[in-house]
Amino acid sequence: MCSLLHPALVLIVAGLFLPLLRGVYRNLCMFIAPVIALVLVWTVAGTVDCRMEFMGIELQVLHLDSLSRLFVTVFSIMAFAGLLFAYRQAGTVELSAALVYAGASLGVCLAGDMITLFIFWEIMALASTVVIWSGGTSASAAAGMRYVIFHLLGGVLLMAGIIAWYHDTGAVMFSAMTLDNMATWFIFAGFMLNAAAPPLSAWLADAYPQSSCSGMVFLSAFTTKTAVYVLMRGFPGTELLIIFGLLMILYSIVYALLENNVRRMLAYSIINQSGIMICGIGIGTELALNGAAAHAFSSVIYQALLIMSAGSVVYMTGKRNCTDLGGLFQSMPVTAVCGIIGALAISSFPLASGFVSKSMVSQAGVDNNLFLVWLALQAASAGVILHAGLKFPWLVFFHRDSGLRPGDPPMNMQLAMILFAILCLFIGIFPGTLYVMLPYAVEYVPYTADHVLAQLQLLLFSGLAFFLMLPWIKANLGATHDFDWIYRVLLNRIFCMLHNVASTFVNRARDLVITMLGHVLRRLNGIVLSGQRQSLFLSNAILLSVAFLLIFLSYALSA
Amino acid sequence: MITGHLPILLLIMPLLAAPLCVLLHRDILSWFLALLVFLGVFAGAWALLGSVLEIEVWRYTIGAWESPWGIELYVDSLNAFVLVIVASIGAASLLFARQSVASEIAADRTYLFYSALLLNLTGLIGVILTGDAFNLFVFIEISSLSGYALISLGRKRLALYAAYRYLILGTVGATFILIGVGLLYVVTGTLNLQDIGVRIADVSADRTLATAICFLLIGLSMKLALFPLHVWLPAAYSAAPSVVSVFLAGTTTKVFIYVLIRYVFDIFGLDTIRGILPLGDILVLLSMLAILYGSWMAIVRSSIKSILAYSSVAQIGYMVLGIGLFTRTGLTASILHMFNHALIKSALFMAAACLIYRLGTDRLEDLRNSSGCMPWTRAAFVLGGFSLIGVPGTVGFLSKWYLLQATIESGNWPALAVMIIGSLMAVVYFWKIVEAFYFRQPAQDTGEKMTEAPLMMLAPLWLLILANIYFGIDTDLTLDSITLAVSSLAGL
Amino acid sequence: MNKHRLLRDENQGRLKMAGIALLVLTLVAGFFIHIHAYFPGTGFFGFQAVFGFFACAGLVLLTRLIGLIIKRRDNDHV
Amino acid sequence: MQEFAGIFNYLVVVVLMMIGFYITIANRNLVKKLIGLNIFQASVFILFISMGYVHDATAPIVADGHTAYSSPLPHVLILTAIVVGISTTAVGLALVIRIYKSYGSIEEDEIIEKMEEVE
Repeated sequence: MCSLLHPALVLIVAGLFLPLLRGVYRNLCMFIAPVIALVLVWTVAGTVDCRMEFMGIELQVLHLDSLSRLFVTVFSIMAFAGLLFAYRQAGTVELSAALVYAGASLGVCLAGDMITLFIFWEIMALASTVVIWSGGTSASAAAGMRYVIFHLLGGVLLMAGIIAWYHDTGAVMFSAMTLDNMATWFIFAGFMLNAAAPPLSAWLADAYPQSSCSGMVFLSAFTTKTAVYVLMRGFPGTELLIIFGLLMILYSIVYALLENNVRRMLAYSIINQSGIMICGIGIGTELALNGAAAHAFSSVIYQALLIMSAGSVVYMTGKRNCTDLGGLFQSMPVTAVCGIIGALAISSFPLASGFVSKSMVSQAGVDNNLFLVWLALQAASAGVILHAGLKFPWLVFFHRDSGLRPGDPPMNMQLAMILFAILCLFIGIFPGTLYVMLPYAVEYVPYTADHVLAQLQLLLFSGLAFFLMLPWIKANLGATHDFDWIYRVLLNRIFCMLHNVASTFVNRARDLVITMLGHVLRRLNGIVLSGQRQSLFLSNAILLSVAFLLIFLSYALSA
Repeated sequence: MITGHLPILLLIMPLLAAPLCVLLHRDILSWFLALLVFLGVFAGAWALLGSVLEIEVWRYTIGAWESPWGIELYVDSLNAFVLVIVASIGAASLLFARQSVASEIAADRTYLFYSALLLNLTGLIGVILTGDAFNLFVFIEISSLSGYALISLGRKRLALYAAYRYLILGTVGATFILIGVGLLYVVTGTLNLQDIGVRIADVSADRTLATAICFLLIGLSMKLALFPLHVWLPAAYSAAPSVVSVFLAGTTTKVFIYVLIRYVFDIFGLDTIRGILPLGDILVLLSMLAILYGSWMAIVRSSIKSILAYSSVAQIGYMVLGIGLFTRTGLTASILHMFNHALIKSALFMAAACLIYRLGTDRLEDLRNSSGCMPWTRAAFVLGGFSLIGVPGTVGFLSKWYLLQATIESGNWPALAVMIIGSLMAVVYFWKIVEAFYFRQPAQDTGEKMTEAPLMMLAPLWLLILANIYFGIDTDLTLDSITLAVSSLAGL
Repeated sequence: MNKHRLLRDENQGRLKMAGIALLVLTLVAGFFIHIHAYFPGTGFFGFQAVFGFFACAGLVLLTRLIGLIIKRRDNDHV
Repeated sequence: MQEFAGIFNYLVVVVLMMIGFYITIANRNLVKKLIGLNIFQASVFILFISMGYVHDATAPIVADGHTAYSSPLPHVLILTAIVVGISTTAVGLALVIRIYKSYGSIEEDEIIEKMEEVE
């Protein structure tokens, strides 16, 4: 048996029992679960393995090493802060689902084999769907539906891949793979869907903004980052990932720029940040992987901070479009400051957490002599200014005064934001605390005078471009087509068409069969059965004639 | 020794109880008798499985006439396992039946209902246990005739028409089987199934044999509702009384799939079949169509029982797909899915029955107006639905795993694609129901709060749901029996 | 109601001046701190600033073009 | 001619089978459908009986002067099958009566017209 209580189970069980508890016990159960998980993984040293058997296959349900410990840590912190942000405003169903969701993501990070991984993967998909549904509107119900179908598609692909892998190798242990056979391609596709890589990315911007203000905080953290984690374990150094990563960066910048809805814009920035990590995984050196891991850690935090800030604004004003907001810094100072800190972190401003993690990935690009990758990453840094980095705080908190004067959100929401704002700065100022948790030893030093200056020049002049071109940016704001157009509009049309064609065809075929049967009979014995061509019992006719057809066919074959 | 006669006891108990039910005439007494018999069969079936797992094959000769001259009951791990499915679902539905039946069928007729149900069980057990080809036909007709009567008792008058249609098609199917049996007799000169299996190897593939096999297979396909011979199923399942839907959905089609497996793998043998027609390809093709068509129709329908009925058409496709692959894993998957689907569908139909009991309707439109009530029933339905779409931790996951493994092993990519699409379509139709449960605002507030279904209905429902979860985690029992059954079949 | 300090006209001008001063400062600092050139052609004075500016401008223009194709009515998503 | 006599029964079976089958699936009248079904089943009975027939053979009772015996089994089976067929017809007719009572018609298209829901 296992020497360590499985941290994922702690959160999942807490989530399942939450609806049964009331008052202070409910809060206790909720907040203590992530703390227990954190304590569990940090009180044991080195690696831990637990095995059990299922379907006759030996599973490694728990495999704890430095990389999984890093992700468990950040997810536990995230779960704690997210619950703090949510617990008074969100319904029990949402909190309960969020705990299960967080627990399942821990389970994915601690899975030593792919079946365990898959099981938690599916639980994660379902729990996150419930979080989206907790948005409570009919739009969130519909978006949740599309979301769950997409993720179960990813799940089936992953499952098919795992089974094929098991069939080929006889093992299910989760280790690094190469993309050279069907099994790994299926697994890869399943992973990439959760990482929101285009063209399987539209679910993210479609579904996340439909969740509640607090729900999106959870959503932003777990699904894409667990995907990053599994890619890091399963496909480090796969060059295809560099291309996907760059594609994600560029694609998300364009869409985020076009977006007017604050939360949709931040949803695209999630894809943007994941793109950087996936680039790092694609480069695959120790420095790059360290960078990707570190970036995952810091981006969970600042991403959540930004979404908390935007969620607070939406929660207090009820408006979600940039063009309806503005000048809110006067009445929401805490939200504004926290939002700005988040924006600084995401644009990797020196002294904020993004700076110390993202530059590791850039440096890895330099070390491997990948000029275009380095250039694209620099451009991505600049491009972040155009959405989360400057567009979000500027249009929401400053710019034109919208006349709205909402106060700061309730205290628990403020506390959660302040906690994460402090974490962002803490990591940015003391990067060593993050670096010791990374899977490989770190020699990288982010704070050199020339690096800081280069970054400042890049960001400040990007900002200049932003202000100069602000009228052009605003002219673009509106809703946009994404890949979801394919399945929301195109597929729908195709299905309707097929349905019509098929029903016409079936009707014709039925008539034909009945008529033909009549002819056959007439020839056989001259009996004329008139006026019975259009029986309403037609459906039976076609299948019975199929039956006869099969018989005659077999006759002919055996003769 | 009574245990020495276990197989025949299982058959005789319900057969004798059926007329006894009529004599008892009181609804509560007849229910109680039927319940006792069903529980007895349940216990007997497990005991039989236990003993067969040890001695492998149990040939029970009736009247001490040695086979192949006398009629025998033939029990091995395959049909003992199928018997366990039928007996378990039967026991659960009888526990469940009392109140649901009382609310849907006139009090002066309930004793006839239980009598017919007992006859149906007799027929099914007979089909499972018999070792004689002609007896198989007779038992099929016993279960079918009582089945038509049971279905016709449904609340709406649609039930009558559905039962009539089922009667016509069912009889045609059974007659096809009869023709097949007759022609087999011509070729082999015996009616004992195992004996046919032995002698068929000496018969060169001639036209008569081919015709016999084709008639048998088509008759069976009609009985097990394989696309495109499924047309009787949706109307019959959705119009039947709720308890009948629960019972039939879990048993009838599974039994005929068992007969198909028995004939194809045990009696004909794959070599004979391959020499006559490309059965594997035909079955795979038809089951793929069944999956797509059934799922699509389930998406379009708008009442729960109808959705579940079409979903059954699709699920039958999954079972036949496993058979059609002609591999060990495929057959394992198929038998496993028989068991799992019985648990899933019966549980779902039970949940639907609970809703009908309280609300009087299962139309999604009406469910929306009553969202928020009956939380336990709805929760059970959601868990059952999870099992249907194959969420890990439920039996549905095991089915999905083995079916995917079977398709991947045999490298059948179209089937793999269809399975992936089919599983997504299952999510869609399942979600339609969940949405009606939880995510629609009531059109008008009726003010009255519906109470939860009575405990006597909830308990068996949750029993099945828990079984869904238990057998999804502890796989030893099911997989062990199935592995044994598969390895006992010839040709793999 | 009084305008917030930061929004008064006289302070608006000062903020703009401060911003421009900051930009100039970072550029001038480039004379004293040598920015390491990792790739040939990127080492000239103010490369990062120029790159940042034109990357952003390019992205905005690109978006403008793409936006013409993929934009739709505002509440299509709801 | 001998050849033809040998297969004459089977030809009749096929013709009857097709007639019965066609009536079952193509006729709109529920009672006539049952009649068709009966013809269909009758053809199968004839098939079985013909199978059991051996030219110049007698019943399987050992007696002098006979060397060929026909198998009694098919005939016995058909007795059972006839019983089954009658039961089916009985249930079917009972259903038709109930259908007539609640729909007021035994014509299929009229019934479908009156059906509340086709699901």
